[in-house]
Amino acid sequence: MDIHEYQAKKILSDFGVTIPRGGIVYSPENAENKAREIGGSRWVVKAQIHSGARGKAGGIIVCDSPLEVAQATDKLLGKKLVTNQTGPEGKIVNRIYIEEATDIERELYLGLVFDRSSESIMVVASTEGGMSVEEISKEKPETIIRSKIEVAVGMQSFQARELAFGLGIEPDLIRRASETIVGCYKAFSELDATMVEVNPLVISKQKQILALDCKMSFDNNAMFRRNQVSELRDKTQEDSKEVFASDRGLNYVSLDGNIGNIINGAGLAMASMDMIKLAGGSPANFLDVGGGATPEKIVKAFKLVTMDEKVKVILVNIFAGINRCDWVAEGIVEALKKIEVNVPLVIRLAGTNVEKGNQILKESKINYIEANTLEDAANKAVAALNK
Amino acid sequence: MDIHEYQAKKILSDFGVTIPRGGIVYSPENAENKAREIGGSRWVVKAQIHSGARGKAGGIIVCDSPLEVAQATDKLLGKKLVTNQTGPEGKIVNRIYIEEATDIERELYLGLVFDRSSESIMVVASTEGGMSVEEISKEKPETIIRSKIEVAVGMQSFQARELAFGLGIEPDLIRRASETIVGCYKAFSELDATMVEVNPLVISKQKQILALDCKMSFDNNAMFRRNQVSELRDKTQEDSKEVFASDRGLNYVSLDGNIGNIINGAGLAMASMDMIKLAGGSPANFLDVGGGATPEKIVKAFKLVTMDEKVKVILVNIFAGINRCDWVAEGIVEALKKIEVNVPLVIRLAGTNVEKGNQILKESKINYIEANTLEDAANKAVAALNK
Amino acid sequence: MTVLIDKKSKIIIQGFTGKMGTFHADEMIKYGSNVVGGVTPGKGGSKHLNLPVFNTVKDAVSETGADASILFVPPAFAADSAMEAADAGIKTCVAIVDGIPSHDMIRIKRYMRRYTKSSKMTLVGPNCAGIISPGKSMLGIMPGHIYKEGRIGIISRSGTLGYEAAQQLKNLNIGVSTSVGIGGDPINGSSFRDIIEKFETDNETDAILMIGEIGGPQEVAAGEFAKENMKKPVIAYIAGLTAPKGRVMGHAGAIVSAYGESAIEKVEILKECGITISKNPSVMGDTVKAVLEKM
Amino acid sequence: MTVLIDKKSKIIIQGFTGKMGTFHADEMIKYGSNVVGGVTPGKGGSKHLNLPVFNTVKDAVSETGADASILFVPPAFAADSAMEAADAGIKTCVAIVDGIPSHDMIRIKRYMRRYTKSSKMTLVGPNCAGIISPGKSMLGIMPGHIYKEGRIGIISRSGTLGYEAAQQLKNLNIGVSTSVGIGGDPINGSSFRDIIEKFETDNETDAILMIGEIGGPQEVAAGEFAKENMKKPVIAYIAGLTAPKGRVMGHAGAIVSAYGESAIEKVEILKECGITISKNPSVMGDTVKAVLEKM
Repeated sequence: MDIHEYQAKKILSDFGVTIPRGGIVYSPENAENKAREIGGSRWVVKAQIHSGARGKAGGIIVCDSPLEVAQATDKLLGKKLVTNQTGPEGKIVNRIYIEEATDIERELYLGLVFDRSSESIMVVASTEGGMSVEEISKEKPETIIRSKIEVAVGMQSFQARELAFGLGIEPDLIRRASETIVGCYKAFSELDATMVEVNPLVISKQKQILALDCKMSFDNNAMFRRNQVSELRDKTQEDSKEVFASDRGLNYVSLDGNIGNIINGAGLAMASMDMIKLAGGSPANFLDVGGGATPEKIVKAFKLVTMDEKVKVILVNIFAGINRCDWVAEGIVEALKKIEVNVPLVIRLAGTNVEKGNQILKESKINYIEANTLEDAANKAVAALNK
Repeated sequence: MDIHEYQAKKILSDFGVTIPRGGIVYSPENAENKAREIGGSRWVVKAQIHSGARGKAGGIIVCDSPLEVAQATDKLLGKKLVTNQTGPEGKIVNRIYIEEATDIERELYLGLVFDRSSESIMVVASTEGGMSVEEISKEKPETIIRSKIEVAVGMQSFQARELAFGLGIEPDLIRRASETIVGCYKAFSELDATMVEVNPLVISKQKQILALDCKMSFDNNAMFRRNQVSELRDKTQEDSKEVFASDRGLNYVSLDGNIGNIINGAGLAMASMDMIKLAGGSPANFLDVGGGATPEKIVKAFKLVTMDEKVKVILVNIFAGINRCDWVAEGIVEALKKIEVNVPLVIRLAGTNVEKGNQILKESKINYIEANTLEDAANKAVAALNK
Repeated sequence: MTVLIDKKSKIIIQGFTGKMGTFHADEMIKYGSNVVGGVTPGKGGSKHLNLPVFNTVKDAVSETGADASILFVPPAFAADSAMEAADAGIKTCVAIVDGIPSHDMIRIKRYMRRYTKSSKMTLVGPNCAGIISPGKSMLGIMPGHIYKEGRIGIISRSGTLGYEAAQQLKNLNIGVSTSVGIGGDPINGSSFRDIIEKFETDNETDAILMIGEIGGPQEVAAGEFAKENMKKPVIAYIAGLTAPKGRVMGHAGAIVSAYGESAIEKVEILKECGITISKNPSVMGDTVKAVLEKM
Repeated sequence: MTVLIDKKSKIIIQGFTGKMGTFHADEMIKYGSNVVGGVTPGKGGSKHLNLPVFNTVKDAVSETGADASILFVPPAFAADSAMEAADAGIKTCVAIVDGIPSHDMIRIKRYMRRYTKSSKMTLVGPNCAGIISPGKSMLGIMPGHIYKEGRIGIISRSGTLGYEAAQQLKNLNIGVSTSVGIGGDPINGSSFRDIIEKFETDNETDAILMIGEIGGPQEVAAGEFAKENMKKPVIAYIAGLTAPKGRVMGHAGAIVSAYGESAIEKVEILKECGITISKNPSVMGDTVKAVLEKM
């Protein structure tokens, strides 16, 4: 789960990280007042969307008066911003963050992620703040320094100090920099985060160490114990079909193709998509209805896939285990009574009671194409598309 | 550092442990009001001193009316209570805790300490609450169950559950009992405690799990980061000479004998006391002035030892290392100018520049007996005593 | 594979009396697994499916001699249950449960560092189908009948894709020694490398089919291990050729976030490690067969 | 003892530019220890006592090849400094500092479990006098001149009582191979058992004098280890015959809280382990001499 910049800033500031003064607004009128409240003579108006690279997309505007702040807010609110991370459909701006402008002396990069190899938490820092970590890795890999954290005892001051010295921070600011890094680590580990990124972390001309932009992501699996974090979820920033799916216990990812998939198991789903590709087609979605593939899930899955106007063929591929193909077939027949499917439908059943399942499908009045193997299913789906 | 029962209860209740309703009072008038405020029809008036076994010493009185509560408070306030843990001089009662009486169904024992062998935290529990852990170990060792905690990940619910089931707690109360045990663990580990003891931990007739009496001790070395805990220190409960010493960076323990000791290093101090005992004497104190034995510390040490009226002979034993015997000797001479010593004084110097040191002592006008070895020093001290 | 489970393995069910625990315990018993009881705190002393219920895993182990367990507890309690199993001396523990927080998985693995290698529990999962040694024992939730007895070891992140492989093998009359579902989470109890190492020493296994996915360093680590240390042939399929970068494909762990984590890159690296690649998921069985014929 | 320090050991001072660090660095250099620099965060790049100052231990190790360090930092920062040393690859680290919280010591030891036995740093102390190998190197704060070169190993919880022993030996013309002060805290970096094991394998040591105290299980653990594993004779003195139960005698760790922790009980148990007991602290030297004469 992602959250907005201003939410991440609030969290980090609770963990002792300094952030520029700022406030959230939902209207231009408020924006003007908020700018006056914040004080100073320059402000940054920042569109709050779940994406980086907002600056290039016009989502960040520097202003010299409260009036300009109001105008910039007016301009951004309700707009769809398209960045290199949002996809072509972009993300809608519903919240604006107004912040005092910072006199930047240096821009640094600080990120925390899980390191799956060592099964620990990895802190990554670089002197090249402002660039994405992928860009830094490609263009300035020598500037990257890393520190692996022993979660049994947590991050130690010396590790933060090593990073701070490694970034060439001047002696007087080492302590504050270390506290900032440790604060980010604590936020990561105490709130079940999966990612904390402060980019840029800046040293201001006034010698403050400030988180100028930041991002946090959280482990969905841990949200049951993080009520305060899960309340920060902003569904307007997520794909509506994916929200529909996740609210119903389905794993769904929107893709660009036109063959809709309904599959049980994430691995089998990926494998089926691979087969579609090899057969010359292109999947419209990834959809895992869960290992069990209960009739209720199948109904919901049909509802979801038929919502997508790109879909020209639907491929159902269910490997029944403890659930049985006859049950699954009954579920499909039931689903098709409730949901109208106007595109060709290819169904491949496998596993327990496969004959019985195919029998039920055949005897029902549903209009479908039977397939037997993974390959057969993919070929038939692509063929149906080209008809 | 020890704290009072009511303070420990407040801390544990902040960690989710249930305690009976109660309040602290400093006067009989307040006691009556406090009893009414607490409500109910029976109260327990508990003298707050740093000692267990208060009940047998008359420090705990059960009352049936607010008037009785006031009378009991009046009786206890200002009294010296002598328990088997206070020594013959007892401890003064300055604070009274008034608590609602609990209908006890079962009394259990729960304790947390460091386990020095495994360098981890050990939880000890027994069905024989109300007895001291030493008594339980002797008389009912089979009732003791232990759980070692992996501090890297902290106490796990299953460990608390194992203890709770091990204590024969009924299924409906297991969850609450586990939370209580985990709460005590968290208090121990998050506050730098060295001991948490809930004795008895009771199950009331109303099926509540309550900490009826509890004790906590803390690591003096960690008090620099535990301001809220160190504010709970009650110096009226400590030996005045030991308070004097610890406030001045000296390690001092009052003992029953009559040979006062001024020694550098805890091990050497214990060894010197052993030699006194072997020579037929008895030490009045343990006193370690620190490895360095600076002149300032020596002055303070003489002040402390001469405060003790039991002292009939003073033995100074300094092994000078980086500090040198000549400096130490000058310190002693200086100290004796400031502090009047009216008992025989035996001085043994050893280590760096010992000849020079002895020279200085000899040439000063101080009245002392020179000793050369540990044995010599002890023998001469005992001999001086018997003169 | 006797290193993990065999006919004699004494199995307990953690979360025995719940709906899932009851259903799958029954399935395992029907398959022939030696289920000796289960644990549900607070129900100790009662009977369930004619087997004893215990309050703690320790009690279950001391009363039944259990050495294997399978967890059917909600994600919030899974870390605690896994550590309880490890502490009670269970040797093989399968966590079926999907949705354990990653921070909890790190905590479990850290906790288990207290044990020496020989006394350390093998944790398989979470978010997996479990372990089956066809004809011997099942410590999982798979449909037992699709597995033919034989000498191929299967390791898979995905449950249903593992079934698909077993079915393809069965259709070719090839059997399975043991199939291990290691699960789809980013951090799991046993990695490909951990299990592949066990198969190498398993004298009931001739060759290993490894079914990987995009995301994470595990397949590559296993490939490098195989290159250095293994004599038995390894066949691999990596799912997710069409998966876009930066998206989680159903499995929490199936996300490409670094070089070497896409399907194409993994395939390239595995090839360099001398591993035979199944070009697509419908020829996993055929690829294994071809390798066996060359042996 | 080359296992801990020798003439070639490259020593850095953590907390180099402070008062204590400066004073003792100077003393060590005068004794002949190979001090190669020190660490004071923020003063990296400068010189102190004509030696380079570094910001981090890692920098110091990579620039000087240091393999030993000694901590002169306040108690609140000691845990961090010890872990920094371990992480930077220091092999022997002495923590002189008195007053480290026990919870911090547990944390340090837990942290060090990440290392394998061969790459694990030996932490000596806290609250100790350090290590001296007479004539070779001193990584501590003891008065070097009271130690005669020779073949007796000394291990002591107390600093000054260790000096007393060295002096008694010197008066009898007996020398010391290495003297290790393990410190008086309840939980310390190296126990009697840890060091006694090193002495057993040290070919510069013929016999070991162990100077213990009341409180804790360490002396007994060392005794049991010696009984099972040692060929070299061990002589022991336990201070605190007259210490009352339940009181801390100066050293945080010197408190009798269980059976086997009083001086009398420790002496009894050590005797049963075949260890020669020095009856009182003024005959430690004589007792060693008597044992040597019987060898």
